[in-house]
Amino acid sequence: MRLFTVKRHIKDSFRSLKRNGWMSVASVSAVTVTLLLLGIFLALVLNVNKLSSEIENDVHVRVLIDRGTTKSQKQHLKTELKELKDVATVQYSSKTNELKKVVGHYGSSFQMFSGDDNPLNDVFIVSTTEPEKTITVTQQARKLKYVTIASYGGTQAKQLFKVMHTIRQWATGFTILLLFVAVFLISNTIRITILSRRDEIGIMRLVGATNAYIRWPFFLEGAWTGLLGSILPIIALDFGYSWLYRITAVQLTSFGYSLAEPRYFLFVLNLLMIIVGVLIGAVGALISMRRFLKV
Amino acid sequence: MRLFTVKRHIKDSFRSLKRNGWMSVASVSAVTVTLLLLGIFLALVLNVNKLSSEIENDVHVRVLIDRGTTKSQKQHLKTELKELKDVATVQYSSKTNELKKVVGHYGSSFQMFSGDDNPLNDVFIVSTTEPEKTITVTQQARKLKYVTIASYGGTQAKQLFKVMHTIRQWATGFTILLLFVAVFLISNTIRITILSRRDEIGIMRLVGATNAYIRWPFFLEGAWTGLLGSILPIIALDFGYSWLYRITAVQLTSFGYSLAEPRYFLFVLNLLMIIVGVLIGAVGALISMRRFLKV
Amino acid sequence: MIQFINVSKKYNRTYALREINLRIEPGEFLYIVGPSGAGKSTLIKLLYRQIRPTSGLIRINKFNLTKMKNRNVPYLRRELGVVFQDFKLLPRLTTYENVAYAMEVTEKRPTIIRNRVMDVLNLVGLASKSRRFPDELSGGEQQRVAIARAIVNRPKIVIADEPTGNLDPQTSAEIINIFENVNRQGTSVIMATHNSEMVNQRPHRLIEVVQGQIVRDENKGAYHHAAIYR
Amino acid sequence: MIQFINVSKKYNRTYALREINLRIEPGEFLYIVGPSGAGKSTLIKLLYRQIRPTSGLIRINKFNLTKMKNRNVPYLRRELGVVFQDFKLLPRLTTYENVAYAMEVTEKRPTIIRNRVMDVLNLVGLASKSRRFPDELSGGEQQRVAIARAIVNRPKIVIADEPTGNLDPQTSAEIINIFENVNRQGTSVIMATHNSEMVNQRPHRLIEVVQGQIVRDENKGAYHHAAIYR
Ligand SMILES: Nc1ncnc2c1ncn2[C@@H]1O[C@H](COP(=O)(O)OP(=O)(O)OP(=O)(O)O)[C@@H](O)[C@H]1O
Ligand SMILES: Nc1ncnc2c1ncn2[C@@H]1O[C@H](COP(=O)(O)OP(=O)(O)OP(=O)(O)O)[C@@H](O)[C@H]1O
Ligand SMILES: [Mg+2]
Ligand SMILES: [Mg+2]
Repeated sequence: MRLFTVKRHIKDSFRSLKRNGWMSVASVSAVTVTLLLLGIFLALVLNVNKLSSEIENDVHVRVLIDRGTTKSQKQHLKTELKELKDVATVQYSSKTNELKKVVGHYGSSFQMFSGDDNPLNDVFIVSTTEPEKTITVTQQARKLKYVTIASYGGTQAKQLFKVMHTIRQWATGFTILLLFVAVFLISNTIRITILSRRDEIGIMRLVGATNAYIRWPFFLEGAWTGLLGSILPIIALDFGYSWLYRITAVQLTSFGYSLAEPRYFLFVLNLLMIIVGVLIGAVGALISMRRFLKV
Repeated sequence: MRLFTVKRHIKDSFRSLKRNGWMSVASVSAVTVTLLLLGIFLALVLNVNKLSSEIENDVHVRVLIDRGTTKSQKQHLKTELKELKDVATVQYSSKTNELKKVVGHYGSSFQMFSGDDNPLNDVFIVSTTEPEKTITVTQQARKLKYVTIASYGGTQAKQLFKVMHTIRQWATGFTILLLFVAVFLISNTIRITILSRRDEIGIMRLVGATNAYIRWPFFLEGAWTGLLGSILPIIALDFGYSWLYRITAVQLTSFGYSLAEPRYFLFVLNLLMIIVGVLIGAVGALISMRRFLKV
Repeated sequence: MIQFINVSKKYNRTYALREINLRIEPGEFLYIVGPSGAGKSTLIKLLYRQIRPTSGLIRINKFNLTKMKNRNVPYLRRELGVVFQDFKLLPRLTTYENVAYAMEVTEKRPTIIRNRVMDVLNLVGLASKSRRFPDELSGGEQQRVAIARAIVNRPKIVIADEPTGNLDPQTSAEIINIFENVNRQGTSVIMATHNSEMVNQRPHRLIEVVQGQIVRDENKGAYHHAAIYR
Repeated sequence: MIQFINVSKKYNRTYALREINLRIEPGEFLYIVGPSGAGKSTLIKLLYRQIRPTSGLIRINKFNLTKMKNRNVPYLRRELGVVFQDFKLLPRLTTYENVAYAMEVTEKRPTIIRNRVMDVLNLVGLASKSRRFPDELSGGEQQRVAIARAIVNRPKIVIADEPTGNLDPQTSAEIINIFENVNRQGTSVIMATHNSEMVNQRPHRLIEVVQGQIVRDENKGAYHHAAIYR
């Protein structure tokens, strides 16, 4: 293709976008709304996924230390625990500290056990690199010296894994659905606009334009439509998310969680929105035209 | 309007729907996909709301009974508790039973306290008519005789309320957003199809048709488009949801929860989808035409 | 009665019509001739109020077109039957339906419509093509559908913009016969045309428009262009 | 050279053309006349392969239209310049752009296009209206844009379907002059027309189509219809 033909196609596509007036506005705004929905939903789903992983990661192995274990023995145990496969961190919690937690959960009737009456053990709280590894780590920890017992919450933790797994499955399923819906709605809009221009395409064929020549401007116009349609939702999402990130930071941190850090997260999301918009706009145009290029 | 004119409008609207061929298919399928998304999402949100309420309802007031209270005294306390405002149910849990729960949560180091060593109290577990009432009920219970202490989980319960509240807020916000998106996308599709028929409307005006006369068939055609577009998503949702309800019944019941019962729930959802489809289809057509009825 | 008083029509910066004064009595037969782009169609579009004049006054019977509200325009148009230069058939309606539509909008009874539509289709020789869509008709056939639609309501005024441009002389003669019959029953006929043969052999009042102005208004005027094809 | 061998075209159940045999040599000037609905446009649509014949063979120069693949059709059409009966202008392009488009598709250089387009617009008298959109032009002006587009590529064959239907005699004469000039430079011209005056005063080879069949093929044929308007 000659350079001036390339220029012509680009010029033609802009001209057509401009002169189609309300039709262009309508299809750009359809893309806008669809991508806005997709963007907000993706941001939500990705954070739900992140949060559910973090919640899973809150499942720890509790290693009860034999009563009467000395400080250096504890240190030794800690090192051993750290050297186990899949162990991420090991934290110490004294029995006094543990009693406080019990009182927090079960009321002050336990207050009487303070000091030497405290029936609880000192504890190492071991977190694993992956939530699913807690089980094997627990089994390995049980075999170590100075360990009374090691547990990870048993059925409760298993249920939590299950719930979180279900949530993520649903979120993923819904994301795929929404992606399909977005693709369909955008390409369907493009299809209607091209359907309404079939006479035009027919005339182009009649005056000797090849199919390739006709296709290019429509292809580009579809791409611009997608591109223009992704501007507003990207701006809205970027500002909205950054704002949300800021105002929820304090609250969520108090739970020990946080939303995905905006910078990289938004970059990926924006890229995805542009790609969906431009690709579906352009390819949708090509596919919709096929039928009218036969005469 | 004469009867034969009414018939004419109806006939014209069907004829136009048929003869617009692919354009009709495209707009009906846009409605279909939009309503499918809306339906699935509404089903999800309504169930999330239901579940979150049920989880909130799991917050109870724990009334610790003084050690050494006799059976008949306990019976008296139970009656008193039941008579408190906003109390729904009162359940008894012996200290042996309570200890089992503690062992379940905190490991077997508590096993040694079985029998008379058990440091725990017998407990009445009081559930309130509304989760928010737990606080006042707790305060009232504290004043009763034989009550060591009454508590509702304090900050923990408050946090749960907050989390559930946040989830419901988000779900509601997202529902409203999706409703707007659905309305916009459907009316936008209708707008594009009408935009592509502006010449037709112009000719109708030129041969002496009044605006009202022109509007009716377009209005009806919009309504049929919405109606046709709601058939598939309704079928899909009804079957899909009933199926989901059946397969999740066992699993969820084990947690003590359940999805909304399909019969009434689906009826409301279906009605909503039809209303959105038909109303937006018909009204969207009217609004989109306005501009072309001026010459 | 149709009356134009000092009517001008400007598109952007150029005048399509300039200070037109014209009076057409009920029952008249009027040719409008003039070169391409002279303003004939503009004058006709003003008559059925597709466009409004830039200045001046237009009256048709009881209607004052300059002051008329948009919502009353349909009632004006029902007194007119118009053959548009580009036909303006509804593409998704058949021949029959296109003609019937113009009657349906006036809320006539179905049986009356059925008979009358088949009558006019017979008149223009298209009864056998009543179920065809416009894009399944030849150019001349489309033009005749447009003519049938213009006369189907027995309007008080028939306005035809180049109604024989796509018709052979034989068919054109049949069409002018139809218009003259309609005219004999008291309907005014206003026809913009380039068909010099027709104008010369069936003389009627003729106005010639050149560059937006009426340069000639003769009672049995002829189309002057003496053998320009030489 | 154009050749039709036993060509028939059937729409649904009715024949629009029946067993047509025709041979047109390079450089010929051919009128096609006949009543409305006779099959003239059908014959022309077959030439630029908007439609395919039901049976028979059509050849144009090196192209066999009956066997031709869809993707080669544009190259046939570039050797033809066609004036469509309904103009077929692109509604969202200006006069200039409509004419230029036919050149752009052949990937000519911008400077060449600019000069040539303005030349042909001058030729048809529309240079001053080059920035108008089709719906801002009169019927005759639109028709002249279509004519300009048909000749802009200096095609080997010019095909015109009723190219003077919306033109006054003066402008029609200018247009036939253009076609004759083009023809003198070796281009074949095929013109379907109802303009009897033109056919009779500028005689060329003439074929008459009636009910889908060629009933007459004369070298300097005249349009017979002797004063039918009487
Ligand atoms: N919408 C418009 N915008 C700008 N100019 C216009 C518009 N419509 C018509 N014109 C111009 O007004 C002039 C008169 O147009 P009109 O259609 O009345 O001509 P006409 O006499 O009907 O010609 P023809 O015989 O070719 O149909 C022409 O020069 C035309 O270019
Ligand atoms: N797509 C179609 N489907 C069915 N019939 C058609 C179709 N196109 C044309 N015809 C019929 O074929 C016949 C020939 O049509 P054609 O357009 O060739 O006539 P024509 O000679 O050009 O007439 P005119 O002078 O009115 O333009 C007509 O009777 C017409 O009704
Ligand atoms: Mg005109
Ligand atoms: Mg024809």
